[in-house]
Amino acid sequence: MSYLLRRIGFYLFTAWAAITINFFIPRAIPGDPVQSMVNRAQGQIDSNAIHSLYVLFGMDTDQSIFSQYFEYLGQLLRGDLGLSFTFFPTPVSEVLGDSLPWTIALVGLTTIVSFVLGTGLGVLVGWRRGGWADLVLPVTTFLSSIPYFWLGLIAITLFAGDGGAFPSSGGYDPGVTPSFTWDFISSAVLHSVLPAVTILITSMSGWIMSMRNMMVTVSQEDYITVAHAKGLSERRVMVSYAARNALLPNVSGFAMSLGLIVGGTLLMEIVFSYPGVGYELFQALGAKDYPLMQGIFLVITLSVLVANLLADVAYLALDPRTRREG
Amino acid sequence: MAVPAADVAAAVPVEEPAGKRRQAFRFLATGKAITGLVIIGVLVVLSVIGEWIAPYDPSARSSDLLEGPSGRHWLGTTHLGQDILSQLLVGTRSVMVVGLVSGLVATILAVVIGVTSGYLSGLGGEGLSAVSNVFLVIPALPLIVIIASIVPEVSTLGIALIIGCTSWAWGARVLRAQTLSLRRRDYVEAARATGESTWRIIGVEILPNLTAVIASSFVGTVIFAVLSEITLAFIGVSGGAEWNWGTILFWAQSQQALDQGAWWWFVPAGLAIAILGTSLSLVNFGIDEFVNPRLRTGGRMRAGFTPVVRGGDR
Amino acid sequence: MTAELDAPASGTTDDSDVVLEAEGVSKHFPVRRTGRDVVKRTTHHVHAVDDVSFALRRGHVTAMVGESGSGKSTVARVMAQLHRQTAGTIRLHGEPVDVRGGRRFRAYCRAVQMVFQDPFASLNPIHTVRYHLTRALRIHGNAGRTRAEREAALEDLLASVQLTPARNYLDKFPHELSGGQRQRVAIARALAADPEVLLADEPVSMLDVSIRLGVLNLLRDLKDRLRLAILYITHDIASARYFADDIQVMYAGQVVEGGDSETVTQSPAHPYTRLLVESAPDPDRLTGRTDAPEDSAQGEPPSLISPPSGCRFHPRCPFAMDRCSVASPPRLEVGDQPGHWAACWLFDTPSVEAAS
Amino acid sequence: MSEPVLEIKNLSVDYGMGPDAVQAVRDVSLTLHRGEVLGLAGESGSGKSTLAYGMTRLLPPPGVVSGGEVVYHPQDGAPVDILGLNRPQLRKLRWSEISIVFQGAMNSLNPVHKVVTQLCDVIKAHDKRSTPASRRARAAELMKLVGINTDRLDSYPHQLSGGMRQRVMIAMALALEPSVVIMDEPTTALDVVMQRQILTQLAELRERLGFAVLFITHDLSLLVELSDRIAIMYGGRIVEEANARQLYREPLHPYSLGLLKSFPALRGERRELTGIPGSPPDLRAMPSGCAFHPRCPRAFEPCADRDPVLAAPEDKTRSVACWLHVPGAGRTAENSTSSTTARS
Amino acid sequence: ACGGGSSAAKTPSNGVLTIGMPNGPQTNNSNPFLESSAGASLGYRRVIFEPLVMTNVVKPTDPGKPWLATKWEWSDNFKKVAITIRDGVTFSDGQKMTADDVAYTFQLLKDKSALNINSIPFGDIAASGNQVTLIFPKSQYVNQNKILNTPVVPKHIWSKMKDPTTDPVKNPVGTGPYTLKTFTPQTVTLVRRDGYWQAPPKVTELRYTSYTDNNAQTTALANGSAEWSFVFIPNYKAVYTNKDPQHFKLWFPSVLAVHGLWLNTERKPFDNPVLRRAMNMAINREDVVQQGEAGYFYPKVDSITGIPTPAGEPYIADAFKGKNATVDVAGAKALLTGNGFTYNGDKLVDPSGKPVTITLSDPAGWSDYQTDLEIIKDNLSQIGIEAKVDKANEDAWTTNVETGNFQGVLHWTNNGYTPYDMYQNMMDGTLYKPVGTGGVSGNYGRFKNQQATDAIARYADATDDAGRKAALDQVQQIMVDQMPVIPLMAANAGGEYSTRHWVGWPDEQNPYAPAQPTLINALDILLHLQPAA
Ligand SMILES: Nc1ncnc2c1ncn2[C@@H]1O[C@H](COP(=O)(O)OP(=O)(O)OP(=O)(O)O)[C@@H](O)[C@H]1O
Ligand SMILES: Nc1ncnc2c1ncn2[C@@H]1O[C@H](COP(=O)(O)OP(=O)(O)OP(=O)(O)O)[C@@H](O)[C@H]1O
Ligand SMILES: [Mg+2]
Ligand SMILES: [Mg+2]
Ligand code: NI
Repeated sequence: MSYLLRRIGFYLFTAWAAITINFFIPRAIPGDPVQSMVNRAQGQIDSNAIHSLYVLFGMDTDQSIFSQYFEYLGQLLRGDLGLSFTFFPTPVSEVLGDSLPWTIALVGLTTIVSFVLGTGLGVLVGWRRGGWADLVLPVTTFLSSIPYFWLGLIAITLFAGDGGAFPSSGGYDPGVTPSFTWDFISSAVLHSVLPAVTILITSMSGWIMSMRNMMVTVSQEDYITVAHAKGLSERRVMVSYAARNALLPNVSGFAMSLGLIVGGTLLMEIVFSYPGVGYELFQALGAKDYPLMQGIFLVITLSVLVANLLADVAYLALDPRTRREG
Repeated sequence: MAVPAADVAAAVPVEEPAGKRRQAFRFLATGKAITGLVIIGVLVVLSVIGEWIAPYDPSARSSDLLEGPSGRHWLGTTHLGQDILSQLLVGTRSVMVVGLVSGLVATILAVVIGVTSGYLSGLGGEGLSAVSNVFLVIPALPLIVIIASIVPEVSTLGIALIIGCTSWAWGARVLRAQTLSLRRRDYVEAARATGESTWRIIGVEILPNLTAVIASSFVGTVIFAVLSEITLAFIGVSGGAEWNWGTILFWAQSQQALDQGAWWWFVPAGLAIAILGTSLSLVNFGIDEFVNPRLRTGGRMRAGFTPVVRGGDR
Repeated sequence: MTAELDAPASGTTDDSDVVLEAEGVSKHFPVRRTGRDVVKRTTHHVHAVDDVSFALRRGHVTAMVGESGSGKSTVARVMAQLHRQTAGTIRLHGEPVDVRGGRRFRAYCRAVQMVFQDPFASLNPIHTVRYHLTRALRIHGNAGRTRAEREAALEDLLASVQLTPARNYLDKFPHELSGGQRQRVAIARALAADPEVLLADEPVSMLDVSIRLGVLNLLRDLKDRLRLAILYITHDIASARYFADDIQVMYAGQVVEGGDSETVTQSPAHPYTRLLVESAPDPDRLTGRTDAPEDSAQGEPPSLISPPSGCRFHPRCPFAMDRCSVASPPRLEVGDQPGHWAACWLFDTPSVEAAS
Repeated sequence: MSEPVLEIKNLSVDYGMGPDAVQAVRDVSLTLHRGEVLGLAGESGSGKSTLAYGMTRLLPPPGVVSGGEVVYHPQDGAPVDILGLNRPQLRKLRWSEISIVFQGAMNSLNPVHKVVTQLCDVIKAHDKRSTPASRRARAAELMKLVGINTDRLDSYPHQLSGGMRQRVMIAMALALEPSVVIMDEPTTALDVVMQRQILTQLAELRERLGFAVLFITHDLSLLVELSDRIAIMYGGRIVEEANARQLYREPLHPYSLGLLKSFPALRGERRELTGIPGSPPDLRAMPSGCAFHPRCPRAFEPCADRDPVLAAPEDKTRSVACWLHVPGAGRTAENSTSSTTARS
Repeated sequence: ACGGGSSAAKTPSNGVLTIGMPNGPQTNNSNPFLESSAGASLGYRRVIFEPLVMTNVVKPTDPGKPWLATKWEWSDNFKKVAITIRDGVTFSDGQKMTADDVAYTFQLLKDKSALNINSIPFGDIAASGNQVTLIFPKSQYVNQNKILNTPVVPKHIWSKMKDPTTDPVKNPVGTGPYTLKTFTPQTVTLVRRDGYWQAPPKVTELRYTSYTDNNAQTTALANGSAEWSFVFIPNYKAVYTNKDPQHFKLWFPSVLAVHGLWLNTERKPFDNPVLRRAMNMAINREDVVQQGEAGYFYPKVDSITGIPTPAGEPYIADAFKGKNATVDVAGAKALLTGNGFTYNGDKLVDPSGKPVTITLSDPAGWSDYQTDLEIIKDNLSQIGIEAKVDKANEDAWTTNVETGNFQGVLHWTNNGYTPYDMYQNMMDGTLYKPVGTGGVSGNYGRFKNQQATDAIARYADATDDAGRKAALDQVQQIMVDQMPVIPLMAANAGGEYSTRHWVGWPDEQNPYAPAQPTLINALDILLHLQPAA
């Protein structure tokens, strides 16, 4: 058990390190939130407003970056993420609350589907090395190397243009309000089709390729021959013997991508005007919205770490040899 | 008498490695790998000579505003009358540099850190794995933005290095996990017992057995790096003065080329990127045979069902 | 008269000859806890090796025979410092060794080499025979200065394990070799290091008798010429008799009998050893397979997770007494030959006398 | 002797195809009778494992069966040529009819599944009606059969000792009570007590179920005790085949004789062991004629240029491939070798 | 309804007007004083909180329309204003609006400098009866409209807030004709309320949608799911108006602010006004506006004074009336060679013998500016100046502009009801800080000219029109002579709108308000809208 305790200790340390880095990194960017805000308005905000904005954001007093840092840590311990600048004075937690569910639902679901489909295909492709299945990989890599926005925009042009079947932007119809009504859910689902499909298409090949490569390696092992000797059905050999052993790298990849879900997929959200976290992060970055950035980073950090811890545990469960004994 | 014997001993194996090498490079003979290598070769050549064979200066304006493909402009022009084919050709270099350099940097870092942290037990291993966790959560995009804004002019190589240095953690985690399962294998223990140094065990005993993972993660990182560069250019975070496929797409998108019907502006660059990715995945097919001796002779045979070639002419 | 021998003693040869020594070595492996265990806060262990002591001497072959799963390989691994012992000390030249890798571990390897039991797993599938051997030569500086010297060294190595012509094997990958051929490559690799101590874990089990003989003769020659100390783990008692000077018999994680090889095989003392020797197939007996000494082979091997109390053999022992299930017997001298001992209450003469 | 279950006729197995193929098994014919134990011994690298895997078509690439027939006679039904079966047919046959214990037991077990899972796997694959509980019970029974404490059911392969893994494989081979069990050096890591115990069990089971065993080992004393007949392989061929006792008492082939002279005895005098001088043949460049002739103390003039065929010398129950036992060899050998000269 | 397939795009929405802005997801925040609020970003704060007076930036010299104030009287020195509050106005919660509320609003701005966006120096604030009197320490001539545009908030609600600067005002209560119905990050819906003090608008429901970027917004406009917006559309004809030429309109009138090429006037040889003037003569404004700004977004500035027309027509000095900037490469070259510059082949060489080069930079993502710079680069090469376009990182660029660390940038000026704001932003010496020092809010080019500084100050403080005119004329003269910034195009206050369902929009012929949905005039426009026949 001390093993697990030590792991948790390391994870706490990592979390602290990441939080610290994420505090200082944004502040290393030249400029400040007020400048960016004025800048991005390109003349729509008067330069006279600059002073009032400094006052508004509480940046008129000189506070050393370290005292800010400790203040931030204190805030974190109290569970307070601060107020966003871009959406001043909306609390960061509220901004996150608005955007996270969208991202998690769409990206989470597609990540899982893409992992399952990709891994499954990878198993087949690896198992039938040299056959027709080898074509699957170049085709999917072709698709996944296509820049996401490119595919997304083409998809919009083809399927969402005049007379297209799908909406081109947003998470739901402007007319409906988020609630558990059929109207809302159906519109949300309809709006997620194009983004989901494009994400799937572009993200699957990674899973396929890593799974295929591992399958090819594993299928040379003696226990596969033995499994054949046992007269097990081809499917069982493929799944329970070859794939089961080949799965490990993909599992850790999957855990990581689960952790990164909350980071959203920036381009998807931009291209499809999807109300998710990725776009929020992008905006925060442009606006030097430190609290929002930190909030998003924090969520990413925590979820990546948790996912990683899970991956570690899954690994122990999946591959008994990784257990450190003695 | 002993002299000739030693001579023979020395003479015979000299040609052996040559033969071995020939065998090792047999993977090139597979059609897919060849196709991939040829495409990559062409792209590399283009990235060197693109500047010279481009028919126009990619930035030069002309009076042919937003024209479709024609004899004069094979891939049409932009809203400023710039020749898109030239932009594509000149832009190849930056994409290739970023893709390959950051792919290499990230893969090397991932391999070194991932495998080491998996192999070493105790504080060293845990520490390295904590480092990769931290890097995993450090968001690459903001970091690139920051570095781009601190350093006055980021070159393509700079971008490549930044992407490379921020995108290795994923591969490192995967490799670490796989290493954990390899580190107690008998042959690793045997190498240890033979007295191999830790570095050699990691580098020569464990690493080659991870090639499958490394290959896919290399291909993945290259694609990721190229896409990152293009994304950065596309969202207008880093421009650099140099042309790359992303800049083309940035202009196309900011001028809403697709809505304007100017597909020639938008489509080629995207396809070019996809072709680069595909060629890498084709090369990937050759890689497993290259490293896994058991696959070299296998051809299309599959385990479990030895073929019967009765009376085959031998 | 009784003589409780001090571990790791056994008599005649003087202590300066001892190269590698195990003293009270134990190795326990944790068993994965089930949900119930977690609740009960208990941890189970496989008691693979318990309190094992013996010494390897220069120019001496010590054979280790014993039950399958009794911890022979584990002892070898612990002595090679691939596993860290749970308790006890390993001494090399009288110095306790504590090498957790790095330079010191390498120095240790120079002196102590190991041949793994499973040649199917202990050769790296992606390296050729040439690579495996060259590395072993290189690490320990035996590769010579020139390429020709190295090639000659490689050929010598392969020839010594009867893999000739060498060029046929040098560039083969392990999967292209038969089991016996792999085993010989593994032996050659260990020999390439030119060690002082060789821990050979069933090194010849997959070799046909003629080649086996060749390899054993080679080892014997090395031991005589280079004063190599060898730990020879085997199930082939006949070959142990033929090849080894001493024999240690292991049962359920413990050494239960030790002594001169001829003595142990010809007049085994411990009931388990007797069982072992009797069970050995012997074509000369020509009694047909139905008969055999199966009556005494009753009972199943002990669990090492919860080993039997007292003497671990008592549940199967035809001579078991009450005390056998209570107290575990110390090493007791068996009268016939000096240095022959057994851990069995049967040889506790004074207590038998006192009881009577 | 009872009827045959497995007939191997002129089986040849190659590694690789085309010009650089290595012929590891040449023209081997063997018959396994129902309920019999056939011992297969021979030089290390002589092709025993290749033969075993080749005839079950389990040889991994680049192995190729390049000729011959392997006829299996089911208990009821027509004989089938295993080499002519397609995948599903082969799969049905495997394990339920012919099971095999591989030489490398560590690599034969799937490292990520518990031992019990792998045992249950085969039962499940061939017995659809079994329940998880019944399977586990059977697995426990099998483990007991091979002398492993049932508290090891839930161990992973890497947690077992070499011998335990071998025993697990043996248990698995017996799980479905097949007609033919092929065992490739199954007891190398077993102590003799355990070995005897298992072999006794095997013998009992064989008596009860009547399966045949092809037992590959180097332990001649074991073979003599255990098997009915013994075949000796050398350089990819069977060089001698005889009743176990006969072979032990009176080996005909010089190689067999050499083998018997090389193994140490446990009891009696420590006798001098002579071994066989010379080194094993090179598969790529087999000596012409009898493969053993360069090492043969009794080689004479026909040995170097003509291949002896495996034939019965004087009595019917044994056969040997050696010119020494061909009456009038050297003078009238032409006719007897004509059948094999086609091969180069 | 956002896709072409969705219903709302095609069928007239009974009483609904859809408005879009390309500003990304919003958070529930309707604080009218905060530029960061959704209300500001989408513009709906304008229909909830009403100003005292409705002024029109497009016709800056027109008097404002009385709105919540019926009358306002400035003292001669513009240090005091007396405002008469309209009677019978109620907040949407039913409470009456009184002078107290107005006084409270001003007091709030005075107390909380965070909310005082225009940095108005408030003095005494007093309410009596239906009158509110404000006293200022200095003349507020240039700020008068900004003061009168102040939105009025209900005292009874705001005075109970813990901190009005950090209150998201999720339930905004104002005097406007609409109230907030639902809020989602993507869409904000407002409905018409009863009891509005004047004739209620015909539009019963306003639906503000926030799109993540210009493309999405354009698509929405083009397929009719957004009917009113303010967004840059490249090649607007192909992408937008041609989709429904009859109904899809846009109108981008100029306001009194310019976008121009700012030069660092302290850096040699650009400290030489002759060079700056010559550059001005070389730049082809027509190309810049046509190719870079799609021909409409930022209207061309013609007057050599830089004052955008027609909005600024009345302010142009008589001497410069009708004097327009034209491309004159030969003239520019002549001007240069006549003033110590020489040519070395094609290359321009400054009097000290160095070739003239310039780096033009703007953030990489600002595609229209980037296009403009490409054109300017080309133009400058005509007179032998070798220009380089640097696609800078936005943050680095911002800092560089702030600290004067640049050679040439495209940048904007402030915006106001008189040219004062833009000129002051360009030339006011009181804003000067040496290169390397940040914290400036204008005069990025480090222009140092005492006469200009004085003239600007005189304009703001003058107590009569004559004094103001004299001061402004002088500023214009300095501008033409010195050209600290090369004005290229005017800022706009425009918008795209569809006449499919609603008519009555402002346009060239009827410029009663700027067409931008986020300005105070949005409310005025809504009151003008009628359902299409
Ligand atoms: N993939 C391969 N390619 C080439 N040669 C091979 C390959 N696999 C095995 N061989 C060769 O075939 C011969 C027969 O091997 P096999 O494993 O059948 O021997 P064996 O009789 O089982 O020996 P052992 O008793 O040592 O296990 C060996 O000489 C071996 O080197
Ligand atoms: N990594 C491990 N985890 C748990 N138990 C282990 C591990 N390695 C070995 N054991 C157990 O330790 C005991 C001794 O194993 P060891 O391999 O030393 O036996 P052995 O004497 O070499 O047997 P054999 O002759 O069969 O090879 C066995 O019961 C085995 O199951
Ligand atoms: Mg062992
Ligand atoms: Mg074999
Ligand atoms: Ni314990």
